Amino acid sequence: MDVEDVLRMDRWPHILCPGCGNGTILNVLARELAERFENGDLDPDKTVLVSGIGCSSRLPGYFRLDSLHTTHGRPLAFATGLKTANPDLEVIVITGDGDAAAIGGNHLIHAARRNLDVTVICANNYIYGMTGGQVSPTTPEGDVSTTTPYGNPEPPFDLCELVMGAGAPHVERWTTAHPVQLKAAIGRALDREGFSFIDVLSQCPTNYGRRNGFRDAREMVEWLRENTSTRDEEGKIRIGILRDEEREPFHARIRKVLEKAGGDGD
Amino acid sequence: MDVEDVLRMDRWPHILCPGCGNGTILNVLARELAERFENGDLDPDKTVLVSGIGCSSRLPGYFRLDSLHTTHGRPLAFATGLKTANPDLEVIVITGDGDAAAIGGNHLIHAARRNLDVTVICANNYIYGMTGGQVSPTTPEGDVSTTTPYGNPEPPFDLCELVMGAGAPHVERWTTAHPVQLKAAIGRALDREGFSFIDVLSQCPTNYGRRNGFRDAREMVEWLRENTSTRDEEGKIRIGILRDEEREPFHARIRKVLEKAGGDGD
Amino acid sequence: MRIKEEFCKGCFLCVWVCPVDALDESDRRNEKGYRLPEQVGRCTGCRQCEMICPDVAIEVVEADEG
Amino acid sequence: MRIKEEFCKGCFLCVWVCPVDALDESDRRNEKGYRLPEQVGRCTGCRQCEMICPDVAIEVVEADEG
Amino acid sequence: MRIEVRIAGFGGQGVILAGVVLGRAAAVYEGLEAVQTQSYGPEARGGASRSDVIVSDEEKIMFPYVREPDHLVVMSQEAYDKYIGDVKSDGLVVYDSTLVEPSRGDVEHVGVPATEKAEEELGLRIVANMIMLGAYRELTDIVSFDSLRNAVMDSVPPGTEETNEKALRLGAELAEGGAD
Amino acid sequence: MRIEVRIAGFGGQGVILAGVVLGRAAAVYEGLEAVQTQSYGPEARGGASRSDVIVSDEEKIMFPYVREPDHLVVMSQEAYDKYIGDVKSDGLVVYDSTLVEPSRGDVEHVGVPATEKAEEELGLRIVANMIMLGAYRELTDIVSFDSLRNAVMDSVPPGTEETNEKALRLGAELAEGGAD
Amino acid sequence: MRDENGKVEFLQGNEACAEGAIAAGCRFFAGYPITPSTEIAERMSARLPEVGGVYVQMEDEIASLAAVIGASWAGVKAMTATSGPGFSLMQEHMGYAVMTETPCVVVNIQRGGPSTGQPTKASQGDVMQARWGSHGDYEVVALSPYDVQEMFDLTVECFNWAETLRVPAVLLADEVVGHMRERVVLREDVETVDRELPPEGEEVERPFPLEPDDLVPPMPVFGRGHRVHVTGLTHDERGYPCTDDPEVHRKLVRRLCNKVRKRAGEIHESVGYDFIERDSDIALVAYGGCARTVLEAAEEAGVTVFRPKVIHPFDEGLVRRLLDGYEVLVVEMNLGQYYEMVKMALDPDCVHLLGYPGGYPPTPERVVEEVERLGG
Amino acid sequence: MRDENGKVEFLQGNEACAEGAIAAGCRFFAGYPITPSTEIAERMSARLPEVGGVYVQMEDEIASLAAVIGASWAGVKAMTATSGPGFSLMQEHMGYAVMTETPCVVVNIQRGGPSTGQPTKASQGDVMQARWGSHGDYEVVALSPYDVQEMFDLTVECFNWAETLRVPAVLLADEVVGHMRERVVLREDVETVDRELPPEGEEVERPFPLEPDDLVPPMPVFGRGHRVHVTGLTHDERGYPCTDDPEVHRKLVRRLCNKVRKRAGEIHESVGYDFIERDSDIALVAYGGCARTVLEAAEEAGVTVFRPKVIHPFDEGLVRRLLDGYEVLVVEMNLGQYYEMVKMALDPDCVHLLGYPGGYPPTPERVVEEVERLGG
Ligand SMILES: Cc1ncc(C[n+]2csc(CCOP(=O)(O)OP(=O)(O)O)c2C)c(N)n1
Ligand SMILES: Cc1ncc(C[n+]2csc(CCOP(=O)(O)OP(=O)(O)O)c2C)c(N)n1
Ligand code: SF4
Ligand code: SF4
Ligand code: SF4
Ligand code: SF4
Repeated sequence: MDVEDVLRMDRWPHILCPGCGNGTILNVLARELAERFENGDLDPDKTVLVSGIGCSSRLPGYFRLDSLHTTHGRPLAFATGLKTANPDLEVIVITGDGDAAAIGGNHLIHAARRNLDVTVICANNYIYGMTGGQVSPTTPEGDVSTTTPYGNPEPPFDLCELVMGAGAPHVERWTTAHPVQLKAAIGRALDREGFSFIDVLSQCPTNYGRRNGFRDAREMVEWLRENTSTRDEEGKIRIGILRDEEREPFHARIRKVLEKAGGDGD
Repeated sequence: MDVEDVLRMDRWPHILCPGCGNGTILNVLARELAERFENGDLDPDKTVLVSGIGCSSRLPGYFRLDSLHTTHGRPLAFATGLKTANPDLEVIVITGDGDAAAIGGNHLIHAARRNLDVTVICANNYIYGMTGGQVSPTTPEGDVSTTTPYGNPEPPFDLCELVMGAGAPHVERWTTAHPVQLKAAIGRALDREGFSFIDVLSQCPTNYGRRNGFRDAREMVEWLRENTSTRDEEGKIRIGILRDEEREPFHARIRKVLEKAGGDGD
Repeated sequence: MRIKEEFCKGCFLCVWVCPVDALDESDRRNEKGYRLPEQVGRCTGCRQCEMICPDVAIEVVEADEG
Repeated sequence: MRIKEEFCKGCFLCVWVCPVDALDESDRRNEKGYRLPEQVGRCTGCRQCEMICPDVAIEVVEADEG
Repeated sequence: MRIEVRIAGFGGQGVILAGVVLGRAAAVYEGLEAVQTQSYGPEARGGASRSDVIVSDEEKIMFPYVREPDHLVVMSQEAYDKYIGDVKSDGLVVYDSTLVEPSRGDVEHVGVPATEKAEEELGLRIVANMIMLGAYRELTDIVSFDSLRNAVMDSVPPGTEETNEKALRLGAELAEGGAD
Repeated sequence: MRIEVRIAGFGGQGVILAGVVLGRAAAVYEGLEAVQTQSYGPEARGGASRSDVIVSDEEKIMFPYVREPDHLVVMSQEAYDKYIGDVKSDGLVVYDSTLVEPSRGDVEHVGVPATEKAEEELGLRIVANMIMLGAYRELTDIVSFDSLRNAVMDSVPPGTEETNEKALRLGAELAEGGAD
Repeated sequence: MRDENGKVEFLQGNEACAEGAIAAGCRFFAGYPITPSTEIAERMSARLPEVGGVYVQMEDEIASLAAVIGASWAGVKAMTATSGPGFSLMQEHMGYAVMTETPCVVVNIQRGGPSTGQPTKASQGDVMQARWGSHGDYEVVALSPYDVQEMFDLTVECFNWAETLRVPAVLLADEVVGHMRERVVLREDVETVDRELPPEGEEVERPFPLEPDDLVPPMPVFGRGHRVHVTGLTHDERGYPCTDDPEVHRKLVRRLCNKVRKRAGEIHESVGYDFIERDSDIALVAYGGCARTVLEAAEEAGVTVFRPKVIHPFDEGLVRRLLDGYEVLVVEMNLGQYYEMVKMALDPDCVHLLGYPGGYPPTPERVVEEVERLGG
Repeated sequence: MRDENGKVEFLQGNEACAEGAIAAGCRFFAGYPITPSTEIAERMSARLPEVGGVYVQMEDEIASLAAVIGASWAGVKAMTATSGPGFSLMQEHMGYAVMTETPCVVVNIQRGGPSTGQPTKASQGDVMQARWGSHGDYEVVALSPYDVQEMFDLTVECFNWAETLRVPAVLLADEVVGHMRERVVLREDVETVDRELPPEGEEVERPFPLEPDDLVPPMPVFGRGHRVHVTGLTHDERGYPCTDDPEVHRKLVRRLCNKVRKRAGEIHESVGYDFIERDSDIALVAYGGCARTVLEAAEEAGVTVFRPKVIHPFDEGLVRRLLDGYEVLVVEMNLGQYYEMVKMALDPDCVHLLGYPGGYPPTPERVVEEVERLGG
């Protein structure tokens, strides 16, 4: 199966800006899925994408799969219904830093706590892209956005720390400068039963780069490559596998309740 | 100043059930405040209480102070407005596990991230007391509530881990079986500038104890004393000071923005 | 030791917390029908009962014999 | 190496990522006015350009000389 | 026939259950019209608790709330003091004589030492409500004994059926002797 | 007088700013009625961008949207193709001749090599919009040069005033020679 | 006990509602506790696992309705239950369910508002909110039961209309009926309606047609090969976002409204209403728990009475047919909401209100007094 | 440039709104970005720090209105701004602001709904939501500007009425006026109203009186020694929760509604409206961005036109006085919302609708066509 078979090419070119990191994520995900569909590791009819609202959340609409483009911040709540109502579905949630961690922070931590069996890909571009570049809960201190003209006064979240604090068993961080590793990470996430969170540091050249001294997307991925490391290095952002544990997923826990109540149909 | 001067004794007896842990928290807080008002460490006219909805959230109404009993889950959002609009106020937020961590989880982690200068006292009784005993995000796995008649299938939050993951600088855990230590912890929280979180393990004899094998409130505090430890002990819940760092509080950060913009009036 | 009887709800957390067993359950009830605690031994004035009482119904006046 | 020119938006992430500098900016523009990349050197077939392209506009057919 | 009954007492005495059982006996086992309501509210914790039942053999009961009870079954002094004034004159008041001291004149009072007997004879204070219910039924015949027993069996935790039935019967016996 | 102007081009060329400056010149410095609108939407990213201005010396402009522009100032082929059909017949079309190849017959076309000259003479491609604006003003006298310059000074980043004024003047010069 | 139609029980309205849902085929419940609706969640948490269904207690009401909508797209009949404050929080997702045409049932056991208000007391203060609470133009179905049996029956109707019309259906009950106990037959003969499905394994070409404007299209289900994209943005027939074309928006919103509005009469006839005509100049109008008072008062005062069960869509034609010429007195446990709709249908000068917030319905005597004041 | 009243600018409606807020004394803004209102937040983030005010971007809209209410109790004039989906999320706190009598301003730049709908396009779909979106009975003030100057002026009016009445006031604008640019005078002569305060340092004995029912009590402020307890529960005069007494609830809710309702006429007179009487049988009604079309069309068709600026509280008396006897055509960018209110006031058969969702107002020609169809 070709990547073009996984995508709704009738909608190309997509709405993302030139050099948008969300596009790389789309690309990498499409290739990982195409491979798995090809191998028979995954059934395209059972694979569903769920997103909130934002540029990143537009991705599901470009996949020739069942996809639910929901409301801002709530994709994990919708996914909880989809996955528990039909545990046969492979559910992938695509979200942004604003979607997942601003308005959607509560659903993020609760899905992590419950160990909902979904793969969450968070396109973390430090900004609200869709609405034109306002500060986000991951914008670095001091950075300029349309709502922090004097520099961002707020300390940002480390999203991986956050979901680990909430109990997430499988947590990785990569960047759009690491497409190969990102693809492998998505593969691992699909393999894991339970809540997998991938924080993908990404670039919004239009609304973040411009205002913070980056001339174009290339400078931004260059920065991401230079300022991240898979080891703990002074002054660098840690990327890689940050936690990889096994815990019983939520739908299996619900299944046990049914067994106790005699409603499991066996 | 006597404890009775701090309280609205015209509203006594209060609505809490016999042996309710929320009552002990009320008592301890009232005494700590009375002492500070007496010493002049704190001005009662500038000390305000904010809460959400729940049995625990009824506490502010019993204090003879300015108090805001808000909506379920949102006290920290209201407190953000109060404290940033008037940084001279000493803001104490009283909340429950349902209020803070179910519906209010997002405001909790964002207030922690911003390092809002408030003291959060979370009465964590593992249950929704006010509504009659439904499962909460801190209910231990397997426990019975009115909505988990077959035992709770969900893993609970460790609230301290959660707020530390979100960036909280000052985090402690105590129980209602430790009133003396709890009082000291509240004192430390009031002394710290920035976000202080005190997770108070507490008892709801009416709606949690009854259904989970506790005959009365005494058995519950006994359990809390026996199953907690200020050291890392196998099989025991860790209590004590879990983090105590210094970081610039949110209102000071906002002040700097004003200075940059020339709106600080100096 | 003063128990504000009208506020007491008979939970006996005071009895539980007292490190020297100076308090015990009594058979007396208040107007609402709650059973009341009573002092039965020497109080060291540690004030733990005062602080744990969910109804702010105890005042430790001074350490005394009961 | 095939560039679907109608989809390319001229971001040149492909040029950036290529470990062997097989790609470079060209002066050609597509219909929308975006400048296009072009192959200028030997391609090892590592497919990194294919994967990083935000517009899924590159297909690495096989490693070749360009 | 249309009878308004209020069962009242202290939180924890099982007065809500008593009302539900009575309503169930009437509605499910006697084919009567019956509505049960109760008061909800934060103030109900531990304080006075009440369960209201309207039973009728006529048409559907529309307005569902009890205004002037024909009968009051009462298990605490606080509840007695609170509700005694509402009872219709010449109404019937069945009270737990272990806990209640009656005062009003123009109603019929029947005392039943339910709590005392529950402890003494059944060793289980919390079945006092069933004793009261058994007594009340005996005095009014509002539903048949069998209907009441069936309703109790539907409503109590498995394993406690026997004690509860005993309590009902004990109540009936106490009532026979009891009018004062 | 009531004139509908559409300024259109490629995202990033500053067509929105050009419209705002024109409206500002009219409304603030000439005391004319003026309304500026633009199209918002996800499709605006990088694609065609447009800024519409209505200027009037009569009463308040009520319906605020441009339907049939009297004038089109256009800086990309895509925008030209998209909007040329809307222009009133006998309308005026001022186009950036570096980027646009005109095609329609029944309108007046004036080509201005704005992008080329911006790069060549001012070394700054992004002031092409000001060149176009200067040319457009020169051709229509819709506002005075001073008003336009004032509006530009209010709107551009500090430090860039001089270049922008130069661009306006350059546009005016190019327009004088330019009708084709 | 059983009667010919099913088990006879003596239940709270809230418990009957849960049983009605299960009888209607509901196999998913997501909720967040709130007085006075909590007994619904509690009973669902016990009952659903027995019948192979899923109960999830979510982190809040926003998430609850989201999960319900998610479950519905997984092909499962789904419900949530709440009261005032929770219903307010659900408003964004009410609109999302409308826009994505997701069948689901939302139970609102109305309590005293505004705000936290009177948590344990009855009200009918959310009648207008049920229709107007979310932004934009939309229509939903809302039914109001007046006794415990109707808590069961109208819950079934809610599911049926939700599935028929692909809309959120609101059981707009109140604390009076939610908390009272009465005899109820847990009917085993309920007629249930299931959404129409496209053929399995086929990609659906036009999942969201724009015309004709009263159409309810078959509903794709995730996991069956339909490969559908669902969005709350204005979308074209393919389901793709299309947010700039006025015609597409106009047609879509018209269809979403008209598929409900045009069937207002049919819904009223099928769900039913009470109309007791008496020789009088005055007609009383009431619904829900408050109607129990008013039916009693109408009999006593000898006046006509109309009790709708369907609150939305409002059927102007029916109300005119039944009530034109009367002096109409609307009695509700609010300051006048259904009243406003009646006023829109009739000569506004002939429509009067007894608005009765406070936590309890008025007594029949109070209503009779008001009838007398009107000259009845 | 300056004219006699202030600086002359050429701004977007949204920018003018922010300037109006600052002129009105607003010194706190909490918000969450959403198209097409975001420019308000953006300008506030730049301007407030210059004047010593606080801008906070919150984690969502629920938190935004919460923070605004918190700031208002700290004694600071406060505002938030949003659009459809965000306004839906604010509904619980609209009710809380009403119940606690907290002055605050909520700007809603209406976009196409329902749901995410048309994020960048104009609509007037939230007119009824502004009054009915939260549970329970309540009243708010909602004003609708039709040009950029009114975005400034009516924002000031919103603050003034919020402070006068201690209610949330909604600037119910639309994308048309939010995004268009026009000349605006940033008036420096604005009259501002500040809430009445109790004497500093005194405990307030009866912060929430129950009577008389149109009273607006002075507002305690936290930190000034008033020692007030504020709750969204039904409360007694002392401010303490009192959720079981029907009389207390009834009186409280009546007062909260009547303090606004009874002044509907005064608010309309003071804020103003356009009424252009022409010799015609037909009268047009429109407000907000859509009124620009309708005023033009009315002139062209030679018919009477009414443009309210106050949307809520609706003034039935005024509408009757002005429009009784006309065939009335309401033109709005929705499927009929203000229309329903007009219908309630007049003979419903004489009230007609041109409902025009889709993202843009109708053209004047389209309206004239409709007038002709009505026989005008
Ligand atoms: C309830 C609600 N609030 C606000 C918005 C506006 N909004 C749309 S996308 C967005 C932020 C998106 O940021 P992010 O998730 O980081 O995605 P990005 O666009 O950067 O990929 C916001 C605030 C909305 N649609 N709904
Ligand atoms: C929006 C909303 N949802 C639900 C409720 C109902 N409710 C009130 S208190 C509460 C839970 C309280 O639990 P917790 O915070 O743990 O406090 P506790 O009563 O146990 O002290 C709930 C669900 C509400 N008032 N508002
Ligand atoms: S605005 Fe930013 S995030 Fe959105 S498409 Fe453009 S580059 Fe990507
Ligand atoms: S229900 Fe539980 S938490 Fe609430 S007052 Fe009673 S014991 Fe305390
Ligand atoms: S990465 Fe893709 S879009 Fe960017 S220049 Fe290369 S081919 Fe074009
Ligand atoms: S596939 Fe070829 S062109 Fe592409 S990055 Fe690798 S070497 Fe370069």
